[in-house]
Amino acid sequence: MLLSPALAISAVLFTLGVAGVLFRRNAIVIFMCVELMLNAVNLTFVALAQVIGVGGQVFVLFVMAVAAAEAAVGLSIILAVYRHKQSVSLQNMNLLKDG
Amino acid sequence: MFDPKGFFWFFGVIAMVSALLCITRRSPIASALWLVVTLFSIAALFVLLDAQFIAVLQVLVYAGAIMVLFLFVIMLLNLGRPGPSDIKGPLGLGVAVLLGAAMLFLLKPLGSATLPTAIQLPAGSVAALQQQRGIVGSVANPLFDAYLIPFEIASVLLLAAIVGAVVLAKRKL
Amino acid sequence: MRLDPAVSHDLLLTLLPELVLTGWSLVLLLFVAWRHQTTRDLRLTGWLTFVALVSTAIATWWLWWNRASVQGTVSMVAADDFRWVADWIFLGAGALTVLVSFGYLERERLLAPEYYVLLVFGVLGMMVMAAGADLMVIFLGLELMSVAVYVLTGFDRRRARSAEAALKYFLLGAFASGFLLYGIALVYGATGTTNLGLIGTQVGALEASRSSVMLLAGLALLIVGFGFKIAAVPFHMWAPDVYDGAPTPVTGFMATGVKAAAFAALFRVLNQAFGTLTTWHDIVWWLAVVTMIGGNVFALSQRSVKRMLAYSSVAHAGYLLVAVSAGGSPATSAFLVYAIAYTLMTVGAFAILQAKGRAGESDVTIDDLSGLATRHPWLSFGLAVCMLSLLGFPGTAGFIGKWYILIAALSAGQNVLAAILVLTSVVSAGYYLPVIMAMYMKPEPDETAHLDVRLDRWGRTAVAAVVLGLLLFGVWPNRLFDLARSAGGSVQPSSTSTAVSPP
Amino acid sequence: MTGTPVDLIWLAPALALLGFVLNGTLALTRPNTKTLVSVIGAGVLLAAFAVAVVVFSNFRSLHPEDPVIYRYWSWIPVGTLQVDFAFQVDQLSLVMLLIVTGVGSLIHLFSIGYMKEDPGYARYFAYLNLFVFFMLVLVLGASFPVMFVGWEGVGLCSYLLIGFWFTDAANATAGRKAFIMNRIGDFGFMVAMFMIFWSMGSLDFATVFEHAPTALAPGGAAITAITLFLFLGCTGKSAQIPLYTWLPDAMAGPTPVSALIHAATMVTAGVYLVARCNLLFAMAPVSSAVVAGVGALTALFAATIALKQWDIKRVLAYSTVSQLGYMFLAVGTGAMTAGIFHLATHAFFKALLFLGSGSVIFAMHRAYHHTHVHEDAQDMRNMGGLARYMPWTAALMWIATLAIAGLPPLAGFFSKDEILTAAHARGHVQAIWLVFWGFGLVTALLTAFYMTRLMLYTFHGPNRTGEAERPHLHEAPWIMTGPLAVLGLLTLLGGLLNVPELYRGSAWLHHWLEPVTAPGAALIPDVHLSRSSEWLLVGIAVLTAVVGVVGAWRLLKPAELVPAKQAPEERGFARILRHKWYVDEIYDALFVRPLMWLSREILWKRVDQQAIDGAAVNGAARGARALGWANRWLQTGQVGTYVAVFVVGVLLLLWRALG
Amino acid sequence: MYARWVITALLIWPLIAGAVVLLVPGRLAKYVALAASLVEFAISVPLWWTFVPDGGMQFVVDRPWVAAWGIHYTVGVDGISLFLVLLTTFLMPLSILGSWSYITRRDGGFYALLLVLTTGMIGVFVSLDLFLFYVMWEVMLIPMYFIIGVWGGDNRLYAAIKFFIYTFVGSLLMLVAILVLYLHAARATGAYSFGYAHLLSNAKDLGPVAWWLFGAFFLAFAIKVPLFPLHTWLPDAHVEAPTAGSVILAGILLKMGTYGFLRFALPFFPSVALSRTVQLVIVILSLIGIIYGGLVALVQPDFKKLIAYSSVAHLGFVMLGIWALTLQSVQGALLIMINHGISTGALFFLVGMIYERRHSRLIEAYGGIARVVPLFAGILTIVSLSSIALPGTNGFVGEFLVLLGSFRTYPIATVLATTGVIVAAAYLLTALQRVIYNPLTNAENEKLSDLTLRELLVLAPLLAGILWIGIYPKPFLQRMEPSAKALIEQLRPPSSVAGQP
Repeated sequence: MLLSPALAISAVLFTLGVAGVLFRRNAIVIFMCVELMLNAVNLTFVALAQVIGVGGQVFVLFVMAVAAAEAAVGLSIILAVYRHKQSVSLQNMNLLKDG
Repeated sequence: MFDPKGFFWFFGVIAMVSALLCITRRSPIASALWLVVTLFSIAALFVLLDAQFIAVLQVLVYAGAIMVLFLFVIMLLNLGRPGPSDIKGPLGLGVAVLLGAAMLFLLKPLGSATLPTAIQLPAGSVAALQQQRGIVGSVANPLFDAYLIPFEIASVLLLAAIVGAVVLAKRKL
Repeated sequence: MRLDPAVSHDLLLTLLPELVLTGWSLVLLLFVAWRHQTTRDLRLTGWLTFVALVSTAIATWWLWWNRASVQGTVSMVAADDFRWVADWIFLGAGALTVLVSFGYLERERLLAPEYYVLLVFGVLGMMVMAAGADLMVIFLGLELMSVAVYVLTGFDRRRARSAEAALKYFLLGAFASGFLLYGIALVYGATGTTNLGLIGTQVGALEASRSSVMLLAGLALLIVGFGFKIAAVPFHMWAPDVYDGAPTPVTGFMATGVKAAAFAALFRVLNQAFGTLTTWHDIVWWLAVVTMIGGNVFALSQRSVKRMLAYSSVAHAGYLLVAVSAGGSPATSAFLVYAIAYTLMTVGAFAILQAKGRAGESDVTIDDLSGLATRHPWLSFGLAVCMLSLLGFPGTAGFIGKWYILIAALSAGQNVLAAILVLTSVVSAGYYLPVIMAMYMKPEPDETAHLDVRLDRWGRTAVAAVVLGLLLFGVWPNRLFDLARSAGGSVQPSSTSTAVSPP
Repeated sequence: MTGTPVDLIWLAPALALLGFVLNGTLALTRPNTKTLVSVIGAGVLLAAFAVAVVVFSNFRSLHPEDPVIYRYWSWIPVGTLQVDFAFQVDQLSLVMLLIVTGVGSLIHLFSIGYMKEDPGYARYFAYLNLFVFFMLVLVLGASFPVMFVGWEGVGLCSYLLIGFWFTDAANATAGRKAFIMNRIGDFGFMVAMFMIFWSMGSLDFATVFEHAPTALAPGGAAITAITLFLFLGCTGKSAQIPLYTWLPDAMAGPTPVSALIHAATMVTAGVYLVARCNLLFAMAPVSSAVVAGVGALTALFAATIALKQWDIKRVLAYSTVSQLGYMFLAVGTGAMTAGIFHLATHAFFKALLFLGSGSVIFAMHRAYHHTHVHEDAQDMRNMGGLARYMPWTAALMWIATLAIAGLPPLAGFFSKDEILTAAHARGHVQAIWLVFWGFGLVTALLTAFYMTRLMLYTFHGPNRTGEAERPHLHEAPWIMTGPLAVLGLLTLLGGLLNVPELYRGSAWLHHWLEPVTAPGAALIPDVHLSRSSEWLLVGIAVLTAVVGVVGAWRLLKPAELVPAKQAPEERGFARILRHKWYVDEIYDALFVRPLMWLSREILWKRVDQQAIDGAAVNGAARGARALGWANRWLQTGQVGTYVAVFVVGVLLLLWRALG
Repeated sequence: MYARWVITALLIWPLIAGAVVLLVPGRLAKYVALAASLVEFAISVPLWWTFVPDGGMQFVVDRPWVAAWGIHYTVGVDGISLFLVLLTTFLMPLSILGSWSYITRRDGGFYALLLVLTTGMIGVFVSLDLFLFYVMWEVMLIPMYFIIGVWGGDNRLYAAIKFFIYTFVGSLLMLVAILVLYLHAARATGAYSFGYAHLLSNAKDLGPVAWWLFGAFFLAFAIKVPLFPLHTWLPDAHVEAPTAGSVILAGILLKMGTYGFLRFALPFFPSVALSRTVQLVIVILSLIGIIYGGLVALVQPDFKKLIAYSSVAHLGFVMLGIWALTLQSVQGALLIMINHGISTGALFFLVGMIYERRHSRLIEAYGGIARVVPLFAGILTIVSLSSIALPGTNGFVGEFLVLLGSFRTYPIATVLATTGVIVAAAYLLTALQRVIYNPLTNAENEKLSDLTLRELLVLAPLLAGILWIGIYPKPFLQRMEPSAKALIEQLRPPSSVAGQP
């Protein structure tokens, strides 16, 4: 049974993704960390699919589609922001705030 | 005898280590490349989990297409060298470690989770299905049957993403 | 009309509204590809969109009229009154957004007709979310909606604020999607399925044996995922910034449609899949409390009207979470009534705000509205009605909605929650009333202060419709109640019977 | 008793009310009218007096044992509380009716002359008529609440008339003080009414007195409380310790007002009330002792103050307080007739004294007015030798002085003597009354002394008014001296009302009042003094009076007085007396100032503004707003923060779900 | 026939009239509004004769509104609400006439709001459906909020929002309580209805929840009354409001609180309301109100604030009377509610009139003006005397009844409360002295003009009311008695009905 190690590894990967989002400032890298989180979830899906049925694998397919769509939109948003700020560091994203 | 568990842990550790490197490398390009390593390792894990088709897609779509897109944007924006503010200082590190550790702690029971026995699993395991329909077919067939609706929605989603990307990227508004 | 999803003809009928709208989106795409130069093209696209939304509403109405329902328990989409009513909310929000966008896009020189295409995709995503009877569909619907709204947020990309808002929304949205997805995966693992009905059966069976870590963690993460979209505290922090930066009609659309869709999905998921579980009531209880308190208290210190409205939308998410926490059919009905009222008043408020401000309206403070009533009595009246409705004042639809939520909470025995709801509503008077006070009770700073306040004909039409609707539903909510009641009853798990359900 | 002229009783107050309405209208519409106002003002009073006489004579001829009650309308009917607006005609109310309308008429006439030059002439008569109306309601009311209408109504008129010259802040303040002090008394009256109602089920005099002996245990706590609260009302209205301080200040009003309200009628209302409720007081021996004791103490205390006052009206005011003390000593002793008798004679001679002093002040004022000097027209140090200029006034006032001093055969002699005898007699049963008697005797001495002093300083010795003014000093017009003469006559003959059996008199008043006083008298120990001891007491009293008068005449040297402006400040004990034992100052320091300080500094500023409004209300608002402001530390626009908060939320949710 | 439409007409007519007032040109607004309010008054007057004092609800109209929820349009009056309705219709024309020259801008809006306010206030008094009651309770809030906020004094914004939020806190918790009652009744009977009678008969067996529900009602009503320490909105609102606003605020709005206690809080939760603890709390708070209100009024520099604090004191008497639950005290409380409307209303009119001339509400700005404006001074004196309950005026009858009745239930408290009459005399007479008496020092006051005919027209009916109720209150007491009796018998078993010695 590979389920338990798969779930464990995927939880670690997910946590690493979250930690990356927390740790980084570069929008692109943060986005990559989010992709890491999605992949961790994919691992869970696939591991579960092995036991439960093919539905999990199908879900992974859709996640990939979603990831692709998000990548397209996300990167163009990053481009749009870069045009304004010449930077993709979130530190510089401070036009919008309370006060 | 082939021991999937050993291999599984091997690739698993690679995935985790490279993921760690991915989030800690200063240079975005290094991060991206380490992420690619992670993705490859995960693809290997997929193979070990009887999802060969998904593994292939993982390599093609993720490691291939998506990551290339990332690298492309990084290069385009000339962000190859680490910026001064790419990673946070000790405070950020502390927060990340603390919260990450807490999350791991909370998710720990998942590592030992077993499937509830009460669940009546759908007939036939994945392996059996693959025997029956082939590796691709076992995933592809349901797409046009049980998962037709999500499949169509995904197509609209991609269409919307295209439109969105075009709108955002086009020169004139 | 019983529809069997296995039969393709029936399947198409089940998806009729979505198909109609998808079809329209393709038409629009073609039209946009052909005509995208002048403001006239923009206007034409807008009207086409309006027609598209209306015709979709009619299609929805047709299904409602024929009492369409899905045969069998296993289906990717549901066909019930809840879905139709929710669809009308999204379509209504979309249509109102179209009406107020005409003037805005032209004024801000956002001459890209793709705006409307994305709006349609957004509405479509919402409809999919409300229709989804499978986590997979709901997830995809959510992503479809999100992608469209991400882009709409950054649509005014010449303004740095708009782009920044889009980036924040996108990054945090994707991040939250990860949690949602993880939650789905865990629920899938715990129950072996992503179908809501089947999950419900499994959960019912599980409960007898033992609670599963996977299921509970999955549930929590699901709530996190939806909690982000509805801007529940502490997942709300994007909302003020993003609402602030987005073009104002988009903000209105986001505050109403996106929130309503996420709530619709949340209601369906929690009630149909986890109806027999009690854990989430407690989780949502806390979420509701902190959201109500947070949203209202944070809104108090805002000077910018737009940010104030953003926090106010957080607070309203809290009120709706009260209904979620209460659970059951009256709560679902209450949600629908509230969502309708909330959509009307929020769109109205943002529409009037956009008449006053320029370039995203970030800088319109409450004091800037001083003396508006003397120059623009009708606009002021409209905004006053919207504010009172947001406050939940009797005679407006906002009151009816709040009233229904209170009934739901109280009949579920959530007396404390109800008390917190009303007390935080009192706090909200502290920021809604200053708007009215500024308009009516403060003098105009100078003669020219409100010279450039202008709302075009269609914007005015939208505001008028909103105000009439608010007042009508406030005084005569009978039809609304009937509709909500039948719709509310339709998302219940078949296994459970509702203990106390008011008429 | 329908069908007899007694039915006309309503006419008396109605006439006074009519006068008020007409004069009030004139005051607002044509403030300068004089003649019409005089005709109305005095006319209604004379008419009311005529009514009173007619009613009295008819009543006398019928002489019913029970009071005659006229119910006009149902006033406050709630459940078992049925208060009718009803008048009660009986022997006691008729005596009061006659005094009020009779003396009132004379004072109204006097006022025509006294107030002639005043710009508020019409207003004055309106108030005066209104006062008479309320006074009549007070004495005629057939129940406690109706009496209370008059009770507070006269207080109101007193307030209005004291502050009649309101542009002087002191006058307005004096009026207010009078009203508030009276209100303290009224508080007692009200509480007494509540107790009476809940113990006897009614507030009508007739019913209450009928039920009292059965409903309440004599000497019990309930009846004692009721009577003590009633007496608190009396101390306010009748200026007894501790609420007497308003009366001397009330002299700020026009002098005829002092005569009518603050000497002859209103201030005696308390005596009337005790007499009316004689049964209740008789049932409560403790209360009776309190009444008598307070009366005796007030009599003595006020008399000491009167010794050193320079203001002619103030001397009279303290004298009034002192004499009212006598009356309370009488009614407290159970000698109701003596009390009422003294009330009547006091009405005559004190009205005479006040009007006489009014005449003097009038003359002084006119004299100063001619020379445009702003000297105090009421200070005796500015007078002296006035007998030369106004002989009539001097002579008449001498009669009154001797009467009040208690020299036979003037009115005051009989009444005062009766009181002292009664007190002494009661002393045979309860020794404390001997103390009261002693107080009374000393008071008599002091009274004779200070009254003689007043006369001496005012009318005799050298004149200190001033050279320029002297030619302008002369007697007042006949409209003023006329009433004085009538009052002088009454003072001379008033004693005839109730010549005791000791002098082979008929004790007419005593027998007349018997139907009213009998129930109470039955409960009081009846002590008969021997004829010899009665004579002895009379001898002591007369001797005291003579000693007082002669002592003053011999001791005081009017020739050594200097005008007020040059007068040195007194020293020692005289100074304490001059400053009225500093009672006003003590009250001020003990009650008024602390209360105002408490209200302003603590209740309003601390509690209301700071604690409730500041801390609680605005504090809550500010607190909420501050929380909102604090949010800006989180809502910094930094996605990193948002993510961190988000993750914390996720962890909490997970923990909640799994835990 | 009249009985069928009168209350509905009273509710709808002001709304129609208000709309018309908004539409006519601004300078005509006040005439139209005055006419409309007179019509309203005329409609209400026959209630006086047609009302049959039998203790029950009359002129009842019952129509479904949101039938599915058991929400009905149910209205009716009994001896308790009759006079409050009449007081409302009586004060409205006077308020409009009294605002004639005070309101100089946005006339139309002002008069329209006054008319809408009329509907809200009458609605509160006649509602026999708790949903309707709640709606009306809130509806009157908005016009008042605008009246204070738009036409008020310098600090009007603060006062307006304070007024609003204070009221809102209470009313929203009351809403929750109403809903709990509603659901409780529904659980017990299976019938969903907000009807007063339905909820009343099913408010039993609530257990400890009753305490919370009573608490919610208590808060809502106590704020409105206002009971110490929830009173601080009142001085601000009174001071800042324009004359008509103050008049209505004091005259009618405060009565909604005491009315609420009588109509809802007491009958619904008798076991809680009459428990020792609650009795103690209420009596103590009323006493504090009476004495504290009076003492604070004593030191107010602002005449309107003084009247405001005096209202706190007066309403303290009402609360004491209600809780004493004897026939005398309850009727007295009802009478004070009317009296206070008349007397305090008149006081506010008078202050408003002098304010129009001198633009100052400070007591020290005046002094000695009785000489310049004798008519004003005279009327002010009479009204003040009524306010300090001089016998012969209306104030006395009410306070006397309350105190007399309360003495049976709470003897010590009543004795303490009676000291309130001393304090009342102290603060009002002091103010009176400083305004109309004393030397006239301020030259500006020399030129004051006395009351005009219009102002006299405003005050004359109030003066007539003061004397009428003072001298012949029987018609009022008669009409209240059966309802008061019914209320008391409902709350206390007949064997121990107080008021029957």
